[in-house]
Amino acid sequence: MKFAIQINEGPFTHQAADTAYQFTKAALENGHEIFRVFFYHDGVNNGTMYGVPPIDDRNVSAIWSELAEKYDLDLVVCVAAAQRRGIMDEDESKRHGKGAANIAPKFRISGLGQLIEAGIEADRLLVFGD
Amino acid sequence: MKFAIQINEGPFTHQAADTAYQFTKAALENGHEIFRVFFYHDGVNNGTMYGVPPIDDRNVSAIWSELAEKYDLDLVVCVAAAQRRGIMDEDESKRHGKGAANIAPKFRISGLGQLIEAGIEADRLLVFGD
Amino acid sequence: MSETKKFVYMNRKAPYGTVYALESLEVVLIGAAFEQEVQLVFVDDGVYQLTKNQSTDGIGMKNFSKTYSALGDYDVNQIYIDEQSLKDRGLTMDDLQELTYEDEDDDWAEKSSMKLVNREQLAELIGNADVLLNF
Amino acid sequence: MSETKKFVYMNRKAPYGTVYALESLEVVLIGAAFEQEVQLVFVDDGVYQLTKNQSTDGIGMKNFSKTYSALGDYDVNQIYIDEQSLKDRGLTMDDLQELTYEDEDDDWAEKSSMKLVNREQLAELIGNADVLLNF
Amino acid sequence: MSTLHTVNKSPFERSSLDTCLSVVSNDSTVLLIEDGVAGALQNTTASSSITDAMGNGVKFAVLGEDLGARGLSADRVMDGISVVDYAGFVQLAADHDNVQSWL
Amino acid sequence: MSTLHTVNKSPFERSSLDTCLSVVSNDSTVLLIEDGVAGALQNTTASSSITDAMGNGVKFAVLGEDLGARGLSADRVMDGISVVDYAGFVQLAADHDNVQSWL
Repeated sequence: MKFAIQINEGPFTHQAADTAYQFTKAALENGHEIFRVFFYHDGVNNGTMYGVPPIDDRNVSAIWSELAEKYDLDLVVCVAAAQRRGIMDEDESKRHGKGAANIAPKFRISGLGQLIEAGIEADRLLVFGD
Repeated sequence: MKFAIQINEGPFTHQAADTAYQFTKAALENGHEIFRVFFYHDGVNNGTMYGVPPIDDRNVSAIWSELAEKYDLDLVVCVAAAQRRGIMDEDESKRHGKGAANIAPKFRISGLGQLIEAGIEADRLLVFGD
Repeated sequence: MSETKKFVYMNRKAPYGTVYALESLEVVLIGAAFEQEVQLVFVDDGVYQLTKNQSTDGIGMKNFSKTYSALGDYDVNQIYIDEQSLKDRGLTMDDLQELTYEDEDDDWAEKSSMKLVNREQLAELIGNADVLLNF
Repeated sequence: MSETKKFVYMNRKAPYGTVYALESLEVVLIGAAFEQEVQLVFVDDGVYQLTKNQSTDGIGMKNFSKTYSALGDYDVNQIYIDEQSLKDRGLTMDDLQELTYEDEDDDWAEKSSMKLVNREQLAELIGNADVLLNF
Repeated sequence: MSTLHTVNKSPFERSSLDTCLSVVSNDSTVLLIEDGVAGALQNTTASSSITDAMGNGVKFAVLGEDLGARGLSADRVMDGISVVDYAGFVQLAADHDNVQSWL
Repeated sequence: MSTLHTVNKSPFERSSLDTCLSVVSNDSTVLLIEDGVAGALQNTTASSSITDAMGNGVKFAVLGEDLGARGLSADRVMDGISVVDYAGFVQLAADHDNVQSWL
């Protein structure tokens, strides 16, 4: 079965991103397909590569990057939500004259249409949030 | 009277940072003193300079920077919370080998002791959050 | 895209206290271009999103309440309001702005997009959805 | 620093679902070095922070429940649990870990740091605080 | 000592107003802000518990700027709840001995 | 069509379980996750409304990993609520026609 995942909250403060990660991992390990993971609202903050959590805790951004690497996941960060909150790729960072990109590996920035498309193409869309 | 302010949520998603801003501004305009504004939990995300909100909306980080400039406010971002969430000054950024600092003007990174000190030194501590 | 799906947007949070209402509306507007069936449900504190006379000057935030009245132009005209949620909050339909659309099958007559529903009807709306969007 | 103040930490949220419990505890530990009077209140879902046998392997998050048992060593030994909150949630004090301290005025005898309170006592704790920390 | 209690969440979504009212004393004030202002309106499911607390001498206030943002006019507010602005919020914080935020 | 309803908030703090139970139909399942697992325990103020819904044919499940994290053992869970793991969560999402997240 083909799942799409929407994540509305950032790392650490709410469990949403963790639960979505565990769901996604379990779905993949059980032979399902993940059409796309879409990060919206504060969820875009999962896409920062600047986080340095304590070494005895999980690094939410990093485990998403690793899972994406392993299963070739499509991790999409909403551009409008990301701009409000300061998540940038190379292009956005140059366009707005900011210091550098801070987007984590395997994440990409794109529009809200990617969420609607995920709803259309996937068999089930699941939303994780506060 | 001497107030201290604690902010637990980031910009845009929750009104907490906006309410704290309006309270702080009103306190200053009415002759009170603000000992310190302490950003904790997701509140550290108010300290990013990478945010580019729509031009017809307020820029939460920028209005804090401006208020701090005008009244010489002490805006402190908790270092532990900031590390988890990817807010860095020059020093932190170099120490962790990240691309660049993303902390906004007039914000500084320091420890949780600054919050306790604010509680001790101020006449009233107000907490704004979710 | 192979088929038309029914997208149901569940709006359950008050505006301004959190950003979910605003960013949900942004999804609805983008989603309207995809020619899917779209239904908006306002339940629990979501009913406050549609109140008349919102004025945000005092809180320094952008007032986006006018945007709802443009939904009809985007062919978003199935808008359901939970009756119980209004009642619990001391509100009636008179407290909400009127959302309308022009019916192209009826000589572009202006019609209301809003329908008051009870919990049984709400259950049906959820049950018949292909995609449920929650914020 | 001119005076000793009474810091009351109001813990009202469950652990793991949000980070507030963990980051609150980090404040308590840092704050202990400032030699102020410290009281911890666990009310509403905050009572779940102290449950025994927490095991976070399944959710992939750091288990910080052991840290509470170190509070006594930091001279944090005034810990108040709201009785009504436990009852509403089907819990009793037996479900919570035992937090103790060694009383230096009583030949270092080990004593319980925990006290069950009703809402009247909770009102007093709030009323007598100099600084109320909420997360 | 008297306490200023702030409640920023809708009483129809969260239990924080309930807990607040269970511990508030008669020398204290409850200020409704942000989404909490919804509780100040007449004829809601929260009205009776606020009326009861008023009967016990608890004072109530609501932030006018937050009412206005949500399209709720001041004449819909329950009798006995005073409407204040941000400067009034500051004054309330100064006039009480401490502040409890029911987050 | 049948719906999987997820509730991730404590019924003692938020009204989301209440609203969920007011619209859930008898071919559907309510899955308690994250802080929502607290509602699955025996003898709480939420128990009777869950029992009522069960009587109407609604199925209930709770995520075991979230129970364990909060120190709540599976033998404390109400009769009739099945404990599932993340793979079981995935299976429930696949077995129902759509998913409603009561955020």
